[in-house]
Amino acid sequence: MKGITIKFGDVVANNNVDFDLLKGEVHGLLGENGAGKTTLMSILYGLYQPNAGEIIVKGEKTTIKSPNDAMELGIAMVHQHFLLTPPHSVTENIIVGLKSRGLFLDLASAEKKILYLAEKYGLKIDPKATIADLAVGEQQRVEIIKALYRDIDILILDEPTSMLTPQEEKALFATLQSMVKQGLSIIFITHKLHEVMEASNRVTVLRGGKVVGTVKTSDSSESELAKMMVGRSIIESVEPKASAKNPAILQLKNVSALNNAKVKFLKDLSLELRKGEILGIAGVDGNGQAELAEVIAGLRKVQSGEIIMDNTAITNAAPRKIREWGLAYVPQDRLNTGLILDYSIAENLILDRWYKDEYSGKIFLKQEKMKEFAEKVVTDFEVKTPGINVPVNSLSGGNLQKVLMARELARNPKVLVVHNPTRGLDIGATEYIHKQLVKQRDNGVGVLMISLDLDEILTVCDRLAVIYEGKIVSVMDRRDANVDDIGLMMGGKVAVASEGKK
Amino acid sequence: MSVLDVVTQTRNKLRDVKFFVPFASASLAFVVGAIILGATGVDVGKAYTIMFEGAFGSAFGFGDVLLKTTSLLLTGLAVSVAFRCKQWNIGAEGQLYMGALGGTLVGISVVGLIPGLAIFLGIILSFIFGAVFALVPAVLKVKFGVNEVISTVLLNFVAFLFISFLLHGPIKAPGFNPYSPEIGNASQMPIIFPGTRLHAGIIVAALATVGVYYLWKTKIGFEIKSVGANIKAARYAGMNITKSVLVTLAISGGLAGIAGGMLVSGVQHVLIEGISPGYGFIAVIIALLGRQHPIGVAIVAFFFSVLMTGSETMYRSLGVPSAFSMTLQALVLVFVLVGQLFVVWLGKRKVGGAR
Amino acid sequence: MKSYLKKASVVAVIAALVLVSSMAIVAPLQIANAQGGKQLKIALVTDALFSDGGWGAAAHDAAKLLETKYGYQVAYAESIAIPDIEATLRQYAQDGYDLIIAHGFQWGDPAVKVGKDYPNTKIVVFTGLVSSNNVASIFPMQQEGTFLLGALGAMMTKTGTLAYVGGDQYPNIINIFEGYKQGAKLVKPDIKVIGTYLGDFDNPAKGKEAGLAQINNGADFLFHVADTSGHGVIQAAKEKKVYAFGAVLDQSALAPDTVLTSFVLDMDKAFDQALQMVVQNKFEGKIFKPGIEVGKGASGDGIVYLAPFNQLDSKVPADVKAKLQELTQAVIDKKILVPERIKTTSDISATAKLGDQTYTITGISSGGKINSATINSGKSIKFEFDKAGDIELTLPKSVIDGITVVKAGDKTVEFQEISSSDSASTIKFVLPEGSSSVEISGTTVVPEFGTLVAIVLAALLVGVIGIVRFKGALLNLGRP
Amino acid sequence: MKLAGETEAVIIGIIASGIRLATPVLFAGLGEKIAERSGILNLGIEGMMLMGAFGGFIGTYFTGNYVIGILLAMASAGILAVLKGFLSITIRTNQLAAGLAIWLLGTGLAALLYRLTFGVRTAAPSVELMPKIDIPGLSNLPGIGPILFNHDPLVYIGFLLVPLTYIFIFKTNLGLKIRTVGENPKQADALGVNVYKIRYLAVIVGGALAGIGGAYYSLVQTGYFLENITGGAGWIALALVIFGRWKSQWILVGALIFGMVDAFQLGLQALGTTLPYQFLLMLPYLIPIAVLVGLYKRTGAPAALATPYVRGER
Repeated sequence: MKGITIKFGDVVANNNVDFDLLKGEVHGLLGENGAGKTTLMSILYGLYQPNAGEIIVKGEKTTIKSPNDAMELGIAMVHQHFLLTPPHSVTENIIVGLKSRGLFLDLASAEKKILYLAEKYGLKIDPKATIADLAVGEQQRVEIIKALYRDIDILILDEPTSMLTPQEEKALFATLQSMVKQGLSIIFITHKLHEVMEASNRVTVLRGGKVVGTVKTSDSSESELAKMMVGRSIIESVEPKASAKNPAILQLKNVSALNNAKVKFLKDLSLELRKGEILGIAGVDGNGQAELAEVIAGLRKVQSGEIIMDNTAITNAAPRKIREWGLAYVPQDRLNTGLILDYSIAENLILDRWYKDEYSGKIFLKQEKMKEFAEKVVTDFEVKTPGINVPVNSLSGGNLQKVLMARELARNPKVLVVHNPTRGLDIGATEYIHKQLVKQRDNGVGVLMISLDLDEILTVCDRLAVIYEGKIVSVMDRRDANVDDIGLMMGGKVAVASEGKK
Repeated sequence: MSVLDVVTQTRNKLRDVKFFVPFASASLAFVVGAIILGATGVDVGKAYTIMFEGAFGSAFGFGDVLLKTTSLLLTGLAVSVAFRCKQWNIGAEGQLYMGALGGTLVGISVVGLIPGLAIFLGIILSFIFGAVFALVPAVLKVKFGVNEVISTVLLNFVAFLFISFLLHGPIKAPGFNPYSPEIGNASQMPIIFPGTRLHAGIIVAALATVGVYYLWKTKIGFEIKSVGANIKAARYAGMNITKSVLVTLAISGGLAGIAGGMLVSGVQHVLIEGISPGYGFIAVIIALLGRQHPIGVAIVAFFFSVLMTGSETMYRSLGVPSAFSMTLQALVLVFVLVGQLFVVWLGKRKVGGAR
Repeated sequence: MKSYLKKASVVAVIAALVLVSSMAIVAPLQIANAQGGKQLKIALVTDALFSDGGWGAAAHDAAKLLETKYGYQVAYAESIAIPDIEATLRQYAQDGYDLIIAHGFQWGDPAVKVGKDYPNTKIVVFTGLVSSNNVASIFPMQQEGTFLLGALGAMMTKTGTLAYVGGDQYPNIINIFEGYKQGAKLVKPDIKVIGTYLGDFDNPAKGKEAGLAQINNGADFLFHVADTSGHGVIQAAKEKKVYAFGAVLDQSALAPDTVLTSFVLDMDKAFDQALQMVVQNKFEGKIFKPGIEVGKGASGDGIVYLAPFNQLDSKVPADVKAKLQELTQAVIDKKILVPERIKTTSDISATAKLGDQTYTITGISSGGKINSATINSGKSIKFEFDKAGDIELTLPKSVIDGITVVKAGDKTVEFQEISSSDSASTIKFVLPEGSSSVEISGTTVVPEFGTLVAIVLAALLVGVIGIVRFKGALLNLGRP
Repeated sequence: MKLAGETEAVIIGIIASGIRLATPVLFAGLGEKIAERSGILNLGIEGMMLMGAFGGFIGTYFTGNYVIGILLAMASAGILAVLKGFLSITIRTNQLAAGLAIWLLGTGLAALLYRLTFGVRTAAPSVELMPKIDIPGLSNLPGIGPILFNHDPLVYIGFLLVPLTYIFIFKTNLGLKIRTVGENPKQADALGVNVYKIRYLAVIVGGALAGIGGAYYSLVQTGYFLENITGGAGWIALALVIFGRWKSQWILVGALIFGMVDAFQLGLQALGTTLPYQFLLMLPYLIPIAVLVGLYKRTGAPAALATPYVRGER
């Protein structure tokens, strides 16, 4: 793949990327979130068309317009979210869409071939089982066999180990080795350093859509890879404020919770947030950040452990109650959980308090109260909008976030949890949001900022914790944070660095 | 929303081309209709002039248009309330019949003779009967997860058969026809335009329109609207989804019930089997085309009433089969649906996705 | 982008114009009927379909006849939904029609209502039972026609079971089938008559299934009054090779070797009479009840007759034809009464004991059953009923003859003698609400003497019965 | 005993007529099952059946050949199915509105075209009924003879379709594609299955079968075409698919129940007992709702039913 460039709106996902894969090689593709790893591979698999650049497969220049073309060229991709049909059997899922001669399904011979492949690559699977009854690991094996069944030469795996247990991980690596021996070549997208070191022959590191470098795994080290992965770009940073002596406002004690695929994703996570501080949660997406935010906000059931806010237990309480006790939550998908798009600013602003007497009488909502409140917010938060009755979907990303923040902050909360608050915003809006967070911290609010953008954490937070596979691996003051160690920790290398726990 | 806001909103709505597409699509439907009419050997020009003459030409004709608008508006509002909360209520026809039953029971009882109270109580009971009948699919959905599209469609037929049973047995009036006894004249809606059949029901329909307009301004209205717009955000905001579903379908059923009550007390003065020529089904189309806004529903309801009354006149004087009006309504729906998608496609292309 | 849309709507307008002009040139006149013609504006409106080959079709043909005969222009409107009846009448009255022929009894009440608002529009309701100064009704005594059908069926049935299929349990249809039952019972008292109501006039599929079910149940004569659904009934009879009777129109054309005959309403005559009333403005707002006429267009005001047997004429034995003729005349001369019955009736019977002699009395009633019957000799017979309602009793002459008065408690009840033969006479009366017993007294009632006398009486009786049997054979009447 | 013989004949008659009344609904039900398996909910079956009844009648009336009649029935219903496909697949309108539009269009167009071809007549044009097939050995077996073996060809084709559709959906490649498109269109798309083509195919096959169902009324039951000759059978078919949990064999059971109930209440009247027939007629509408309640835990509905698939929506 030469000079691949692709833009989504004004965001450049891949910027003139060169990537090559040798026959019989496991090639790691490493990078932080938003580095463009998955986008690059989606282009190879024909899901996206690049704006520029060309793809050469087995020596010939080709254009891949759809997954179908990719499969013809022998390229298959196992997505992070499996593409399977739960009520159908393993065999049916595998052979769907295959060019077949006969009219009738030939399940028998398909099953024979599946068992043969399973044998050959050490993937134990029962062709007759229905997907719905399979564990996540087994489902992944079905996805892999689905690719192998189509006699492919190149297999792309997108964050394959994110849902696997350690043993399943080992089994997967063994399978990859046997595949490579049979002449297959594998591209392995990950953010976990130890995986890259263990499984790949060569590694390409991406950051911000650009290739930082391609190295042979054997002659590089995890810290070097981490440095390439994380890199450093200094934005003017906010003066961190010591908060050691402030009392704790929010404590999580060995909290465990499941993710949407019913896999245990938060594993006895403990965390302490203090009043008047901004605690950043660093880590690569998919390590339990969303589950952490939802558990605090009451949107996800806590399996074990407890959460205490301002010494009242809020474990598994209703979101509305937690909110009344003083939690403010700005969710990651602001357009889905946070706001209602075809509502006006005024209506969105009272979404969390419409039942309060302040805003609704016996029967009718108090229109003037709503208008007053909306106008106050628009001025306080400098929201650029033609009017308060304009549907929110005509606002820019930045303004949307301001409206959402305004609503949450208007309840002058004790704890403010924000998840990727500045994702997809322009610089101006990002700085504005950061100023607001600092303002809250200064008047005593405990701010928990979960962000995929390490630089953002390093510029704003007083303290930061790194989350990896559903656990807090280390907490430190921002002053003594060192980017390389954080990179390693995000990649799964535990506490090699010198500093202890604060 | 202050008057200024309303004015600005409608002004830029008019400027915005989106506003004209539905009318262009409707006229396109008439063109295709003309082709079909031509094929039946009818002089199309004359047919369409008679059609509009029938609707607007005479006071009697226009009275009939408003009469049909009353029924279509009430059932249209009923379905639009349900759709606003994403509850697909296709059972307005059955709820209308139950409402008609409620109105009749008041009419034929002793209460039916007390002026003022009879009509008032008649409307209340129609609302209650319609609402309760709509609660059946609501509870089925909330408690057993039964898809309301299927349950409401099927319950329509259960309602027709139940009413037919009553009219052949328990509430059949002595004498010739399988009708209910005549309702007391205190519960008969007064004709407001002498010489036409238009009764005060049109006022009830207007009040209902205003009512629904303000419903969305009430506390429960806001909750219903939010559950419909984005159920995830609503759930996070702590809104009670079950309550919203039940209240929405109750209101929806109730409004359809009132439409039934009006048909009995305003038009027929007795309950008969074929009381509604399918107003409940056309209401679904009106709610969709009216884009679930009370004023939009009113405009579309009026348009369809003109269509239906006009085709009746065409049938009477030119022998154009009544099936033509059904075909024309279907064509209008198809073309406007295509038009709506054309607008959405337009929107996407022009704005390029703001967020 | 806006220009694109402007172009689209301009194209639409041009297309419409082109279309309209082309239509004007071609303008075939297949359906459009011009408004001209004589000054009288007539309209025929009905809830039935003109294509039902029966009820609707007969009206359509009759109206077409008016057009050809007098040159009037008639506007037609078919399959009007029941709830739209009043609106349709009002619209035609509003358009200034002089005579509206409303075809169907459902049109009665709305006609009177609309008639009030449009005094100079004359409305004639066919099979209606309403009247006002500008609304008249023609309620043909259809049951007299079906009485003959029942008799004919009873005479020719081999399985002893007749059947009828009704579109819906409307009272004037019940009336038709009650007449049918009366005719059948008169000829063959032990006849079995089964009926089915479809609840649907436009569903031939259902009609067929109902007919087949009746044939499976032993019926060998099917009779339908169900408009389009009736076609299915005739098809069922044709399939299983049994006979069928048609309704309103001579329907033998539908199945020549199945439809033996049909009871026909001479609508040409009825519509013509209605038109004459209006033309000579001798309009009388009253209910006309024309009965039987010997044949189509026969003199007199009767409009109900039986269609000829067409191809199946050879199948009808001569004595049956004679008996049929005799019965027709008896009905015309009011020797046999075929009353209107608008409620379904069921058979009732009771046995009265006098000394060692028991007499059975049969009849039909729309409500009550007979609990007991006691003969007080020489004077009267007393009947106990469980409910009030219309009652018809067939009293064997051997029990009571020369009925003088019928009393319920102390109130005398008016009664009609429907038919009387040598062996029995049938009377019809209404048992008023609140009373549960009735006493029928007659000139000669079986006298009751001591046991000795009874023996003498028995001998006497034997003699009488002997004579009766001898005479009875002559008339080929059924056994008592 | 005479009485026994008589009621026995009636019972046989009822069952035979039950099968006849079940057949058109069975056709439409199986057709809708195929459409819904691919994810398209069609409220317009009634309209398609009416067009089928009209097409069948016209085809047979003018050519006197039943096969051409059936083909024309399938074609005329098929055209509506293509329009339904265009509305719900290509331009992705709300599938409820599309379905109702098809119902209205089908009902209106069938009646209009009928009037167009035949104008106003008193004696409705009629067609010879499709001849029954007498299987020499079996037709006159006592008892089961009339019930099973002397029906018209469409009954046999209808019952043959039950195993055929089962095999088509569960045992053929195309069937697997249709099911996957209905359950997880993204997966189908990713594996190179053309979701739009498959859905169009399913809707058209569904429409054609509904067309045959409609033609049954005009060619076998009555020999006429009437404005709403199907009398609500389209809605019953919709209910049957749910009752049958999208499986052919259960749809057969549902169709038979419907047929028997309808025939039973007619037969009952012939036997002289008068039961309020309205309650019996309610059964075909109430039972499916009860089944849906029963389904609460394990619903069999295709996951992507009635949700339009937007390609490339990541």
